[in-house]
Amino acid sequence: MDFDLKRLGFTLLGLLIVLNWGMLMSAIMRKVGARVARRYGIPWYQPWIDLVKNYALRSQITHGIMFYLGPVFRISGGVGLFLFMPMIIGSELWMNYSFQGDLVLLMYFQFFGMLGMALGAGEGGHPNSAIGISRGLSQFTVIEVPMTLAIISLAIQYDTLSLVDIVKAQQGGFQNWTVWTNPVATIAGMLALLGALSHSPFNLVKAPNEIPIGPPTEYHGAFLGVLRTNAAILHVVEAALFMNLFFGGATNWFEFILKTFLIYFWSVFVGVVFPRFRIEQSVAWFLKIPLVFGILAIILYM
Amino acid sequence: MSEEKNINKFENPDYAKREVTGPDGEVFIVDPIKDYFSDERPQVYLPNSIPVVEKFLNWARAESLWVLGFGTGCGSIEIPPLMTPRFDAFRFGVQSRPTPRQSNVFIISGYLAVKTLKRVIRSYEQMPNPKYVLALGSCTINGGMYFDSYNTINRLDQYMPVDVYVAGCMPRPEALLAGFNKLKELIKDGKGEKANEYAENFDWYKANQKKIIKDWNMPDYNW
Amino acid sequence: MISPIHIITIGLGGAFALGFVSKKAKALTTSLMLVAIALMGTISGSWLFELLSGGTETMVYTAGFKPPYSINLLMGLNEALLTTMINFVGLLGGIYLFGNLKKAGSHAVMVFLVFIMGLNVIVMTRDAFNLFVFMEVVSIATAGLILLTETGKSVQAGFKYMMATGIVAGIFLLGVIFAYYFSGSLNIDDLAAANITAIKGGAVAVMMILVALVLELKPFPANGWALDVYEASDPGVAALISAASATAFYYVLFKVISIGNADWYNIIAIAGMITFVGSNLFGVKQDKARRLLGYSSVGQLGLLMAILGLKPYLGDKLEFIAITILVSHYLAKAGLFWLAGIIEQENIKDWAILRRKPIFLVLFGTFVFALIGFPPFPSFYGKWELILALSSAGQYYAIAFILIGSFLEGIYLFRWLGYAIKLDYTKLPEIKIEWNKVIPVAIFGVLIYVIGAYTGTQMSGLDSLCYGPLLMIPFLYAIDSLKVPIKNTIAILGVATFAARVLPGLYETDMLRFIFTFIFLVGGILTLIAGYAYKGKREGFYPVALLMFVGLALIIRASNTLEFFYGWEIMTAGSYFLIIRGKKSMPHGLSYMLFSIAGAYALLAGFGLSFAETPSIEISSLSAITSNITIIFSLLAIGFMTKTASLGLHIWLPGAHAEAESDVSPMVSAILLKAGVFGLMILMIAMGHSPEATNIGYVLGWLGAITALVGNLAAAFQEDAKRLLAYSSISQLGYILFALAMMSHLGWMTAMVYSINHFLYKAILFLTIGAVVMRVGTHYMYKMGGLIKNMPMAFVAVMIGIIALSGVPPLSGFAGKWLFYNAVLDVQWYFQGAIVFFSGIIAFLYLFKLIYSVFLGQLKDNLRHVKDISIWFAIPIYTLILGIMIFSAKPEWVLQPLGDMVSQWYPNSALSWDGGLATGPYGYWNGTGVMITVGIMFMALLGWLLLVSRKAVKVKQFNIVYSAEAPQRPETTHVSYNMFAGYNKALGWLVAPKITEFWDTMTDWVHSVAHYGRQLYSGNGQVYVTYVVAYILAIYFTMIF
Amino acid sequence: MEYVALTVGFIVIMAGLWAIMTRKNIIRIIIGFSIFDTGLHIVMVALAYVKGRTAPILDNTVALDDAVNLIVDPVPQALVLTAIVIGLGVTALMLIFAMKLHREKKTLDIRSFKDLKW
Amino acid sequence: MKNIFIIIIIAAFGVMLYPLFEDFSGNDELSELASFYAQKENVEKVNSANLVTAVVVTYRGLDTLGEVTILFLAAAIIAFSLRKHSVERDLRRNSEIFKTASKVLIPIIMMVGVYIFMNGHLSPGGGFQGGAVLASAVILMLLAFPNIPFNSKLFAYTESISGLVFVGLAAIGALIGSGYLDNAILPLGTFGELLSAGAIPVIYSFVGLKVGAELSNILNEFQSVQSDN
Repeated sequence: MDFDLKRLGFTLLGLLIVLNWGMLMSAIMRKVGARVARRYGIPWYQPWIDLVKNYALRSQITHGIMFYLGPVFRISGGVGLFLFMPMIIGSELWMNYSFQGDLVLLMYFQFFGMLGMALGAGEGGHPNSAIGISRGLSQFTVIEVPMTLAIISLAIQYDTLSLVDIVKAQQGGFQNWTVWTNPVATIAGMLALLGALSHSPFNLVKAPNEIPIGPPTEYHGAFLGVLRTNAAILHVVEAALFMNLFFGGATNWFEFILKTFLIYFWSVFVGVVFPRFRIEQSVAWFLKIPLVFGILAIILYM
Repeated sequence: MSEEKNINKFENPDYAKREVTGPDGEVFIVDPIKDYFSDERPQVYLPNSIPVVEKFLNWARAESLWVLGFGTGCGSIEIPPLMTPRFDAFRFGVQSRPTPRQSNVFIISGYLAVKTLKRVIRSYEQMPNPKYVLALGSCTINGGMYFDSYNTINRLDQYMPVDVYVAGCMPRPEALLAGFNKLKELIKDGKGEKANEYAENFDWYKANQKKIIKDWNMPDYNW
Repeated sequence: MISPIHIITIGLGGAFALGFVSKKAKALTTSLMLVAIALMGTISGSWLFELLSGGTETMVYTAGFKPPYSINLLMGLNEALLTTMINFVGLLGGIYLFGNLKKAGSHAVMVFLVFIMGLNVIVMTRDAFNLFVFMEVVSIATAGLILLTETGKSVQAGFKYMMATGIVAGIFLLGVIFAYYFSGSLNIDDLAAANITAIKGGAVAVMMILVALVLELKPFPANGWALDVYEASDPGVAALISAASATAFYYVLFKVISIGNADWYNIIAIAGMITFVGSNLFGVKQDKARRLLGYSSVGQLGLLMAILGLKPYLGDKLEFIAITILVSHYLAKAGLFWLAGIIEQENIKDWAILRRKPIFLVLFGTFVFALIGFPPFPSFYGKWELILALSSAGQYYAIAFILIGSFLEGIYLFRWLGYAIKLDYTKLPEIKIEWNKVIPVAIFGVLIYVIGAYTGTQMSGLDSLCYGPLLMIPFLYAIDSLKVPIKNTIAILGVATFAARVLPGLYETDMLRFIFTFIFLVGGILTLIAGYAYKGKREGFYPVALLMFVGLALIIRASNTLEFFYGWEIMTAGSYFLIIRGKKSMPHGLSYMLFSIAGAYALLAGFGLSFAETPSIEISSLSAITSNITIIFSLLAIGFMTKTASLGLHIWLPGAHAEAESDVSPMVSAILLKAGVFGLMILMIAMGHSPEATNIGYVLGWLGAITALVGNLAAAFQEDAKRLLAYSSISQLGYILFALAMMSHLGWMTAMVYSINHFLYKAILFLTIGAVVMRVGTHYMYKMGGLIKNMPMAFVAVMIGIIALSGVPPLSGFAGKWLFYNAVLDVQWYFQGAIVFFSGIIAFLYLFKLIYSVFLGQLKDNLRHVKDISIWFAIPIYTLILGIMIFSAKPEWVLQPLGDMVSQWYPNSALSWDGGLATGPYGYWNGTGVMITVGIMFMALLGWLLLVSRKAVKVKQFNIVYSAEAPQRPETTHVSYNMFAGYNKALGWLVAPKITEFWDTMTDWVHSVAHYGRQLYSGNGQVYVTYVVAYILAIYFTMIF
Repeated sequence: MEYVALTVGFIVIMAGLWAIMTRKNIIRIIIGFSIFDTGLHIVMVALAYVKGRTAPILDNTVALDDAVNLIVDPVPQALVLTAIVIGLGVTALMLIFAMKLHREKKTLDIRSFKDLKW
Repeated sequence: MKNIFIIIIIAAFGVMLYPLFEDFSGNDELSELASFYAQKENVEKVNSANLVTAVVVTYRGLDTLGEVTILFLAAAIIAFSLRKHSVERDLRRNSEIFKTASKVLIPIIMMVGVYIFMNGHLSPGGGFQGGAVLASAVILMLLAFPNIPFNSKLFAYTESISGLVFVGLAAIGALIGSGYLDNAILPLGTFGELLSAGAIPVIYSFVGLKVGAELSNILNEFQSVQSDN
């Protein structure tokens, strides 16, 4: 592997864009939520302020080395996912480091951050963290099932596991998008996305009032800042993954922003409408409807 | 004699020293207060040495007030309406957090029983520096209608530094919003350094606290 | 040469002459008797020597007339061997009974001498009526010997014995006299030649003779009296009845069976098999030691009877098979009865007393293993040849019966061995050592090894190397009294020397064997290093550990199925002893052993059938099989899958791995399970290309996928750390089975990568958790917690282990996952693949639980002062971590040779390498690149965080926000028990222990059948007589219909 | 004649068996064995008989030269002698056992001696 | 109920025996084996007038050896298993007539016994029969004089010597004769004489002594534990 400064630069730039877009997107979503509740809502720049404030807090405590490593793992997961994900199709440099691994790498890299988060939160020693993690992991396992089935279906359809190739195959007009060519897999994938983004009805993991925001209960200050940074990146990258898989990818940043927004909006849309599931309910739900779609998606393309 | 007995009555047996046998047969003493709690004292954190940066940071702190939702008294009923469409405190960057670790503003709302005070102190100390206290209602400020109660405190600022006093019995949410705005101004002016004050006068505050709280059995500073 | 007739002269003359010796000189009397037996033994032994060295057999005529006019005796090779055996056990038995005989006086001594003499004659005589006379001599002498130790029970048993043998003798006499009437001769050879079965009456006469002889062999169910005798008579006498009488009577049937027609072989075979299965089944419920030995004796005789009955199918192998099994029975059963007499414990649970003198335990184990037919004992070879011959003859039912019977025998023998090894013995009395009782047992114990080794040299196809390394075992046992470090060093040196000799050559010639040898031997060395952490002597550990490693090495270097099976059984025995060393391992050791035996029998049957197809035992010849592939492949696969603990055959694993010692768990989990994988690979390489095998492969694929899912789910709900890892092993082996079953290039690559990875990380995890358990003294995770502060080394090891196990990039586990996806898509196993993927995610649940509950969360009071894991555990752990790191950073170093290797069997279709970049048919992956990218990114972000939170205050464990309270106890603050309660509610039904229930029900059934069935033996002698008569009638009516 | 002997022999055998299998008194069972044995002996003698011949003892009535045509079969006679003696030995031994059993439980009912079972 | 089952079994046993009966047709001729024994040249080889004795002692001598062994065994077993129990004996007094008659009869019975086994090779009779008669004398003695001192050692020695002689003669047959138990190791003598048939009379005499001694021993053992209560 040659060290390619230009690529690194573009990647960092992309990361910056994604980070800021993620912040903005979350502000917009909260705004949307507020407007649904007939409130004015936060200012659009609130996430940035919160981030700055968190980084600027003076006193911090630490429970140990894993308390540090947890957020680092977490953000590495998000950033890594970004690194291995092609962002803008048609531009060699915006493809980031996607030449180092395919869809399988992406799927498994999600776990990297999750595992790290779990370890860091665990070191905090707070029971709520452990409860949150156990719920998160439980839910995550089943989310991935329809997702995997959808991806397998896509892999059969496009005869490849390379995300780049999948996106490229969808170019040349919106009729080539997977959402039209393989609607069943898209449904399965989009249902899985609901869980992946942990919005209502699948937000028991965080359960702000019962187990104060779940795993990161003990995190504050810069640690929380890192986690929030990651959240911003991750939401966009997850949406980008679905965009690449199902909605033809993006050929420029505008398209990227539009599509990721709409994909993200889907989960917010569902979230403001439905109440929360208990964990066994959500596990059972994912193993019912999305699973059926996933299986159907494979059967149709077998 | 009787004094000591009283203290013993309040003492939590779980925090008493106990003899423990390890898996390899080693017998040793566990002193929970010492072994399970950090005994560090609070520190004074100096503001950023570059004034512009500090100003910017203060602005950010002022615009992002994360409130600890802690219902210490009857006044806590006034807090939830803040988030409703009618008052919509979100506009001002006020958001509620469920944990002191992530909060900046502590609203002490209404009378403070001695028992509650202990929890309030713990929560206050667990909040990261800089942190602000907003005393809501007469009872908190001067005892109010409970001024001669055997079991409530009269003045909160004997026990922790208070940034903003919102008087009234009860103050309405509008008053609370005004209090927030006041707090913002203070912060932006660089006057929101009450946390450092607490650290500086730690011994005084601690003595006051210990005087009123009989069953202390917790470390001096709750990190 | 001295004429064999003088055995009678010496025996009888000696008996009569003893009347002259003063009644007072009891020791002299007994010694003289022993001299007489020794002389008889010398005669028979010299004949044996003579005949073995090429002499001719001799016929002894009496009265100066030729048969049929007078009685004649034959001294052939068989007779010489059997009389030698009888006299030898007679001599040793006499020494053993010295005290009793001395006490009972010269008359008892005479009876003993006549008993041995009578047995000699019934072996040699060729006259039917003479046979009758001496059978009566023997049975009366037996009745006398039963009275030797006179208890109420022994008298009852003796009377029942007399009643039964009275009937039997009468029937025999009736048969003989009619046979004489119809044929005009009493000579057995003449009777055979006369073919009187052609007429109805003659057939009945022959039936009576043969059925009486069969009854003398105690066929099921007409054998209650025999069991009573075994139970109630003096153990020394029972040993003689079991070893000497049975041997003689078996030979009688052997020579007389020729008078019957061909049907008789079938009848005797069926009677034998029913006896073998029936009495072993009823034995399952028995807990009185000597009666249990009786059941076993009867069962073994049934097996021998069956072998005789199967003569038409066994051809020239008959004698080899019969003699090996007979000799094993003879040595082992005599030894066991003698042992029973030495330790004087009635209940099998009290046999733990053997541990007071461990050498007795060794002898006991030897005899048990010899009875079941483990190598290197003669019965192993006998059973092997038996199954092979039966397969060639197409006698599948016989194979099934014999294997089922052997399995049932295994149940109670290994339960008994488990009791002896594990139960508490401190409340039991000391063993009284009487040297005259110990020496015979010891001689038989040694002899059984010698004869086993000799038999081994007679087998074609068994390399002498197969038992060479076994010599390490007695050596290690001999130095067992030394301290651990010395023995450990010797053991490591032994394995290392072997590894150094084998490995370098293998790399070039045979990659597959190189990899598995590497896992077995290098893994062995690493896990042995952990042994330095143990203090004291650790008695018995090293011989059995080495036994397992030798077995594993033998499996690898086996070139034919015999060697393979030999190694397989050695390994099973070694691992059984290793597993049962754990504190609570008794039931798990038993279930491990039973599954292993069952698996081994499946293998045996499979090898037998394949031999029938190809007439060759070379492993390579498996590929030449053209028919019966389905059944052969299935049998072999099931055999191997018992070791890989596939779903349904897995229930032994969790307990066995969890309760084993800290450094044994990695041995049996990371290393031993790979033997099954190796076996499956060997099997599939040879037979996987046929369409039938592909179909089975499809089934195996599903099985593997479901195993993976259920294993992981079950692991997520465990509270016991080692049990959790054990379930994890089940599921990992499920992955491997799944990947192997794909039978494609990528599938096999996946399987190999998983095998290597599983070895690495499961060894790390088991070693670390084992070391932690050693420190904290509990397996239960909810009793640990927060140990990261005390055990950073262990924490890092577990963290790396779980990252690798979960397959998260950039560590090596991902290599397996990536290959897996490509492979699944390649063979289009989408749904199975999805299940495996699902189970892979479930792995996160238990991995998190493992690391969180043990190392994170709240540190408990009593664990505040525990130290980090022992350095001797850390060394192998970190060596393995280094391995993981190298594999992760440079996966192509491992994967490319693997690819070349797998291409031999499944040509490489799509996987190509460009430096570190692997390109598969579906995707691509650059392991090195990912490692570097992630590493740089991780370091950068860590630096950033450290920068912004450099001033953080280090706090202690209760400094958490706790709803304005402070935690009160670490126990109540640590979330661990039933951690995934919600998940359990949703998916717990999937891991309801249905399979355990199934096997429990099976066990219950077996025990219930045994319980109700054995009430057949009501204890009433009259009823037993009725059974005997009914048995005769049953045989008769079977015969005529 | 020989048919009668054989039939009687068989019947005695069965009678003996009946006694062995149904009588509860041990002494009677032993007697049953004796009857059983006796039956066998009768059968043996019956098989030895040759029509119209005499005992195989060569004396004045049985000429040595023509003995082949004058005597019955000596073999079963020899065998029956042996069988009788064996029967005697067995019976004696059984009686010893009976005595010891009686000494143990003061009864001769075979159903009381079921300490060993299963 | 149980008996019905046993009746069925016995009936079935009868059914099993029926083919034997069915195929039994009596004998019209001697079998080949028996004819061999009865042929003149063969009779002369053994030279025993009683062919049964010839068969018993010579042709099937090994059976007889076993037979003797069985009695020996029975005696030995009874000896060692009964010895331990000596109970207080309480016996009725015998009548004077019985005692006196016994005194007369015992020697006569013994004489008869000796005659029977000494002439075993010539006339009906033989060692076993003679021995049994001898033993009947002993039992008479034991019944008449229960308290008579019974010299069991004498009987034991007799037994042992007889047995040894039998085995010794048998072995000598194997060493110098044409086979084990060959009776031709002694002169065959004249057919029909007392001193004929080689070793047969010797063997039979000792068998008689032995059987007598053994049976006497057995009876003595039984008698020694007998009690009239």
